[in-house]
Amino acid sequence: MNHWLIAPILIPLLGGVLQAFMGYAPISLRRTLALGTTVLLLVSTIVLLVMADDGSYRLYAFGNWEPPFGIVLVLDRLAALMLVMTAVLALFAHLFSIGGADEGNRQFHGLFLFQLMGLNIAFMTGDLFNLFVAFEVLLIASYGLLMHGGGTARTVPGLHYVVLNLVGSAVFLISVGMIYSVTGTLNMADLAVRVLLLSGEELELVKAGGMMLLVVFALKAALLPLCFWLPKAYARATAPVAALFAVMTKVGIYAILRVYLLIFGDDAGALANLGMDWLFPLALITLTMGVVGSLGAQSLKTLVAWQVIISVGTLLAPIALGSEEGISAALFYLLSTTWTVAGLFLVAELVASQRGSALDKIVTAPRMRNRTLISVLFLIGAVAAAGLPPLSGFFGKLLILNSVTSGPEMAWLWSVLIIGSFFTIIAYSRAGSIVFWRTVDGHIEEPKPLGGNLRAATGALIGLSLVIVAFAGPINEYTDATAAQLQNRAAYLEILQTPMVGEEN
Amino acid sequence: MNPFAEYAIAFLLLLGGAFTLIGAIGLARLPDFFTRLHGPTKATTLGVGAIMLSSVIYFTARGDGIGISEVLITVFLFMTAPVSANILAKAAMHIGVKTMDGTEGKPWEQ
Amino acid sequence: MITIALYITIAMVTLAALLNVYRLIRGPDAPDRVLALDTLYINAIALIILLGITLGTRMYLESALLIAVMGFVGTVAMAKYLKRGSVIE
Amino acid sequence: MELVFALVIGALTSSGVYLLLRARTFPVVVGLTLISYGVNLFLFSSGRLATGGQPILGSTESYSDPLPQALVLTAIVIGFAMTAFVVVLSLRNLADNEDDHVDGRQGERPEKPEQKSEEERSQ
Amino acid sequence: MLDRLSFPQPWLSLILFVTWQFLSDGISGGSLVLGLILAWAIPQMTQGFWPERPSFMRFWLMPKYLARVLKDIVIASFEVAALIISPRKPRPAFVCYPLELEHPLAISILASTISLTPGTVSADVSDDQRLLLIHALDTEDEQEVISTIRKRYEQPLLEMFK
Amino acid sequence: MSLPLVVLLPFLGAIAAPLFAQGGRTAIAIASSVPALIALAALYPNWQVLADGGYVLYHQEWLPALGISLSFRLDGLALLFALLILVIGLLIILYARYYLKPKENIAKFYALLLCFKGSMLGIVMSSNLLLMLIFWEITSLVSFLLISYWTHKQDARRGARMALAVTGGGGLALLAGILIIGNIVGSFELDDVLAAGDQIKAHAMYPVALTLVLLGAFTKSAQFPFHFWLPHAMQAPTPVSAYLHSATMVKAGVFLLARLYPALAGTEQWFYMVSFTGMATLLIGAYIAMFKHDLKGLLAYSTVSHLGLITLLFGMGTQLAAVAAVFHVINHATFKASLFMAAGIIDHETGTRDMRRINGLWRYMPHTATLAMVAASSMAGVPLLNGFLSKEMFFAESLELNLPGLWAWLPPIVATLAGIFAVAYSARFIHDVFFNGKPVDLPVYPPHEPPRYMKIPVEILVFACVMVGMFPAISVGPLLYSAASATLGGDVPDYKLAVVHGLNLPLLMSFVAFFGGLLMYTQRQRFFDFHARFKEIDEKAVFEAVVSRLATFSHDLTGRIENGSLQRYALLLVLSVIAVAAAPLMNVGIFVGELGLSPVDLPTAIAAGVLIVCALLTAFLHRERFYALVLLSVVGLIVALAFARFSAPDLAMTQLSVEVVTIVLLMLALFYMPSWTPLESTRGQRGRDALIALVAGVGMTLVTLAMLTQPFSSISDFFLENSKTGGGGTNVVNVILVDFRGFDTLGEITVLAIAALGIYAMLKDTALTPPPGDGMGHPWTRDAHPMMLRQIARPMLPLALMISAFIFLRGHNLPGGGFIAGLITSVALILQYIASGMVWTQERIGIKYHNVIGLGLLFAIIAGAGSLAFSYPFLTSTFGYITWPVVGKFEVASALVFDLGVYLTVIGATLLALVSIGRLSPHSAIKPKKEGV
Ligand code: NA
Ligand code: NA
Repeated sequence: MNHWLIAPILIPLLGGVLQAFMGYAPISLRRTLALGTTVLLLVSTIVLLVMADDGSYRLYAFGNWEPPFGIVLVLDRLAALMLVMTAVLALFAHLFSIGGADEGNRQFHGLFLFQLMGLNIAFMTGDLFNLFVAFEVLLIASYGLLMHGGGTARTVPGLHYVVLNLVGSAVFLISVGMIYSVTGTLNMADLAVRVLLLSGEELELVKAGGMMLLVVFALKAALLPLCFWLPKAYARATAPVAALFAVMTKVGIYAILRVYLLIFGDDAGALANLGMDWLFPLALITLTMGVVGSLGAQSLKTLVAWQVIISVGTLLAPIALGSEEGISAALFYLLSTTWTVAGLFLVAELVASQRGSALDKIVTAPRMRNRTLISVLFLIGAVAAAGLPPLSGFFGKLLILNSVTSGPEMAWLWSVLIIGSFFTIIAYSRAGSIVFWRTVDGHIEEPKPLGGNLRAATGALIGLSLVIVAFAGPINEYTDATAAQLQNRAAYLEILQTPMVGEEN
Repeated sequence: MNPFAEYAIAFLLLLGGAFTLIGAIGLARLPDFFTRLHGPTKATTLGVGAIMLSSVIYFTARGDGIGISEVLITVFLFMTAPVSANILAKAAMHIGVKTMDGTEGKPWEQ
Repeated sequence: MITIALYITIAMVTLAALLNVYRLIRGPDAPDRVLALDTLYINAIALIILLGITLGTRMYLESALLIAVMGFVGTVAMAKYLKRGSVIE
Repeated sequence: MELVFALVIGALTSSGVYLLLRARTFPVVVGLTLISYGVNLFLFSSGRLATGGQPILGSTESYSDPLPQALVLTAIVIGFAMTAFVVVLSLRNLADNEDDHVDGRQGERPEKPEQKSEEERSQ
Repeated sequence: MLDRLSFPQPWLSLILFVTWQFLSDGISGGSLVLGLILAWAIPQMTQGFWPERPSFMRFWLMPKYLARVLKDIVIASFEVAALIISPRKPRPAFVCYPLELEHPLAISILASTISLTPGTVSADVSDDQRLLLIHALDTEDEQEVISTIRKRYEQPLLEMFK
Repeated sequence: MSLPLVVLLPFLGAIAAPLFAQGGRTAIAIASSVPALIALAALYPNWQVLADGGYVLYHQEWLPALGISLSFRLDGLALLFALLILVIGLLIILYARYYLKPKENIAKFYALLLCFKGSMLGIVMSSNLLLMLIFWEITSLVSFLLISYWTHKQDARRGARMALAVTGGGGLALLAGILIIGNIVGSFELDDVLAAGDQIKAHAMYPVALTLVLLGAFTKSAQFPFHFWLPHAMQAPTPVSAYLHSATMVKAGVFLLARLYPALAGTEQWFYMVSFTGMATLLIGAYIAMFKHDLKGLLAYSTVSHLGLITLLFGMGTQLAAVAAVFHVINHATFKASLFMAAGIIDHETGTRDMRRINGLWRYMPHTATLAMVAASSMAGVPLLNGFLSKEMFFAESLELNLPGLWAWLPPIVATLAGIFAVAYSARFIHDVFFNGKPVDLPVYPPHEPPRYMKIPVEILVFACVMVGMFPAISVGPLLYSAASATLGGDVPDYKLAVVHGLNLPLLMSFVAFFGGLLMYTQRQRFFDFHARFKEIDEKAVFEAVVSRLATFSHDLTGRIENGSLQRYALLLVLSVIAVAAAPLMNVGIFVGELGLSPVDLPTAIAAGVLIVCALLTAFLHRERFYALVLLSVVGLIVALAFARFSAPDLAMTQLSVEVVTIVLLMLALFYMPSWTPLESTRGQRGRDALIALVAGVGMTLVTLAMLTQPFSSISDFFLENSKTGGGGTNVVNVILVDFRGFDTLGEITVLAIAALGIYAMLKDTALTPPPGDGMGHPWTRDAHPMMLRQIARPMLPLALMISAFIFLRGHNLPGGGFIAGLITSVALILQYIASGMVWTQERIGIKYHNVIGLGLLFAIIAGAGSLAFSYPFLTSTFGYITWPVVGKFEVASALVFDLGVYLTVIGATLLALVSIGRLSPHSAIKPKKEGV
């Protein structure tokens, strides 16, 4: 068994525990150790990515108990992609936080690392209940992070976020109960095998459970009508937290990809493509809602928060259609949009830090400091987010457009995506020109200097949209291979045959 | 099972049940909070104590070894019931719950 | 004989619990409700013990012990809340 | 037995959902607690109901399904952590907004007044 | 150094040790060793939580006292039961009982005894710990209540906590 | 390799040019010219291939999945445009060197200009439609930045946004069109697309694709009704207007028409859409141009009109018309760019562009005036100038259109009418600016000639106008031929480039236009009066109003939907769950499955009844909060009893302990909250909520019933079989928790730990004012720690610790374990806090709960990681039996260490959470330390 597989979980866990012990250590030490942990995590995920690229499934059986009895981690291309994407994002968000956002609360780094741990478990686990536990780990850490930073603005949205997710968790457990009560198992691969044997009432129970699970994932993913907790919560979170949260909705999307392709995929007999007919129209409406929200946004952070919703709709539409090309396209776009949105949250924070009391509001204010740098970063981010050439967002959207070939779905997806892009351009150009160009005379009190950390972190995340373009070919090859792997259910099921340690030969 | 044990068990069970019920009747029937306080503090405690004892005898008689947990529970109940009553009485006096007509003396100001 | 006595006892304790619930709902004051709850906890101990005797197992004795401990702490906390407001200060 | 158990879960769900839809933090928290009781019982019962079948080896002849019990134990503890957090969050809400609404009637500083300086209206 | 290895509350340790033997499934080498460890370790950890331990106490008087209380509980329980069931209205009274005991633990034991014995509940102890407020369920004569308590319970306790 | 280099060079230049900013404006101008010079040199060797009717292709795979390749193609058409872009670009660089003021950021200007140049070259040289689209959209973006170069000017910003919205939006339509074409053809390579013209035109999606492509072309080339952005883009610095809005970017649209001509043209749809759009634009642009007082405004509408002319020519669908269109592209670029530059000079020298103030400049700047007048004459279509030639061809083609009936008259009439207008506004440009009396109140007075070098670009362009006008065949013949050939896909019709083709109908039309125009100009006041009767629409204001309305509308709509009410969000969530679960559940006919119902015993039924009653009462009486808590406790207690009743002793114990901690927690919180909830909801709301709650409850009941009565088998037999042999314990639930599914447990204690740390962090600087007394008007009692309670709490702690130890140690084999033991210890300590207070207890505990939590997690991790040393997976447990003297045989299990971790974490987390709340109390002497960095 390959012990690298637990590295992305153990590294942040140990880092987090260390932080819990070090509450009263000097901040420089805590920062160094925390950042070191994130770097180590990134290294480990890259190792996993390289391993996963051979296209095989790797299994890690906790306690050396074979599946379906014990909990297993499964590494495949999709998991590796999510891990690396998250680790890269985390590294820069973390770097940004060291610019001062981590002050005022000794638990920040610990919570940050625990959140990564939860995310990584979610991406790797092959067990339905363990996925619930992973969700809880990442959620509870996110609750803490969301409230980080003092002030009263984030309390109410935080409360909404927490309560809704608690209900979501309850629904998750009910779904697990329904599914277990019929299939008697929790391992995803085993479930995929067992759902084929169902009929009658049992089938309907699993169907209902599966649909409720979809609601849970849709809540995490912020799919309409379950998306309204997001904009205010994200807009008011501390910038590096908001940046990290860019990946949170993606967990829901990941879960839909993983669970629905494996258990309720094309080959699932009576349960094939469960719920996908709901998902497609909702995704398009979500996208539309996101565009409306971004047009009406009155601060940059709110604008970016609605961009998260736009991304969700954009991602789930092709996933709902379920073609291999569509999934590959969605994965490509996923990578792009996650980093871009995160970068834009950081840009918005830079704006807020340099504009005195106007913060990041889309209003006229005295000319901000460091305008050139920040406006260039915003421009790049906005172009990538709106999906204009030549940045990564364009290629993502292009892949998505290209992945549907005919029929009414194509008409709908194209119209909504393209018209949505148009209005997004309007929203960004309006916001950008007001914030960066339209100035009045006035004095801004000396802002905090833009530290190297802040510049580097923001620049790097925004710059990733260029990197993605530069490596668009290889990345697309990878996502193609990932989509193909995801569609090949039979290969995943072979993990059930993996020998345990001591059983080889 | 030893018939003597059986009789003891049955007797203790019924005694415990009766006391528990009487305590509950007291709680339900008596006219004010302070009189109601008497029911649970002893009748119920005693009733549960009797049932515990029957359990001890039952399992001991079955040869499952000496059951001490029940004794521990009983001791614990006897230790805590007066404190519960005390602190509840204090709360009641604080709130100023009404005493029944004809009560001699007065509760203290809290 | 034990079985009959057991059933009668269970019936009595269950009835007692019902009476406790009656008092709990009836009130009229908060201390009455807490008192009823406390009594209900003690009745629950009896029920668990009776369950253990019925099933012939001692697996549930520790649950009874825990009810005793937890019921007490719960009652104390509630009573303290009623007169002091802050349970831990 | 099954019907009684099902009714219990239904009642817990109903009460919980009703409270969840109230306008203040406290009933919402109580509602969440009720829901989680219901959910725990439900998950527990996914291994079916058994009397005297505690999964302690040697204590009985046939055992009830131990897995849902372990899951529920995990769920209870996680639920406790979550409840604690949400309780504290509602305290924070109380501290920050001086009342405990969650229905949007307060706590939100209105964003409207700042609209005036929009570019479009400046002329 | 050796202080740290001692048993700060020997009686407590003893009680813990004995209880442990009962809790364990029969007395064995393992239970003895473990009991000893716990009987030593737990008081070590918790001694700070029991600062006002009685410095002197005649423990051997305790069983006699307990027996008397138990007897009273059983006998008087029937009286109360009868009262509860009978349709007669009780004649309750609040009685102020002047305490002679001084040690808080002793007062607590007395108050508990009063509560456990039927017909009376200790409702409160005054701030200066000189007075005990007792609620009597059904009495005509307050003085009788006071003198009974004094004689049957407080005197033995005064003996014990001398 | 030279083709991608040509496109890439300007971008490299854009990066490099600013590096020369130190060297002054001339240095940076020279540096910025280098890419174009190299590019010209690089293009030169290809000329022979093109002249022979061939083309040069460069192909490099990029994203095969998308069909995007790095394909470049140099043919006549591309060369023609590339030359325009490069040559005029060079002139613009020179011109801008003098145009921009010294304090303005010329580096940024040149960098953007070079970016624009590169992307424009990309459009014309791409041989892959998607690649072209990428460049297409970059030109929109860069032009956005160029138009708003003077960011402090509101009009510039607005004009830029409008241009971006229209051209960028058109680009998106074009994208869709290209994708459809690509789908039809199966390739985005230009060669394939051009070769598949018939296939495309026959396809059902052709009309859609055509419409979308034309949307792209028309928006970019400012065709009616999308023409409005162009005049407002004139807020850009004049070099930008001259370059983007006359010579290059607006030509991208007509370039696209030319490029895709073989693939899309030749159908009725093409004809009607393109030619009528062109006609409308031609006429409307020319008409409006007459009334513009702004010099650049006049030129802008003139440009619109000329673009309409070119479009109309492409729309006609005849080969000759296409040739004329290509020819007019060249001519218009030369005269219009020079006119813009002249206008810029005038603006520069007089400080205004208002023709009502600018008069009689001939006296002040005769040199510039001469150049402008020649160029304007070309614009008017005066013979011997290049504008005349293509216009004649246009007139001729307008007569050739085969429209039915009287409609056949329409094109020539429109053409002539537009010609009249063109002459009129050209005359105005000449007369009104250079003659017509004296200047009125010029901001800069007196004006004089601009710097020498600023005029050179104008001179060159005007020279080109004249050369082409007089010697068309020599000067532009080969270039036009190869461009036309590339446009038409090979077969170029016979056409003659001559100054005059003899007396014919087109010449007559020219005459009519010329004198009609002059006449019109002399009668201008009437027309002005006539025109003034119509209210002029300010498109920019409309656009801004629309965007602003859109923003406000969106904001209001968003605010109405996302109204900040948890009730609504929760309602949506609950309804979603009900909705998705309903359909499958409807299919379940009978909810009682195969197993049927088993009998219920009386105590269970009564307990269930009590639970149900209390649960419902909690909901209905929730406004009395303390009462609700008491009821909740009953529910919790019965749930615990249910666990015991149905064979789950571990769960019963866990539930009991968690329950009491939860209640304590709720009471801690309730202290600060109102003890009553006022009635705020309406009867209707409550009814609705009750109904939804009922549906949810009934649903859960049915699901539970269906579930409980289905036969069942699970993986649990494995656990029962292996618990003792593989996990070393007989309490299967505990073995699952610490061994089979230990990873869940690790996650779970992590959750607990994080929750506690989060709570601590959240509360550390929270200040709450508790009410002075309970809700009924009683002040709080002074007696915080009743004596009896304190006395009982003392012995309780050691006792509870022993019970904890007992429960902990037996947990692997009997009900119990780390969780429950941890909770018992916690509750015992909580009792100390309740009985004796925060300060007292904290002093005696003396450990930081953070460290307890950390230690707990660490134990769990270490227990799990031990197996790694033996290369077994994480959390592989081991156990063994050891025999010691006295002690005897006992079991040692690594799972016990894991459980110890659980135990510690539970204690640390529970207490940290509760103590964090307790510290808020005003009575607590332990105040959170203000946390620094
Ligand atoms: Na004039
Ligand atoms: Na093992």
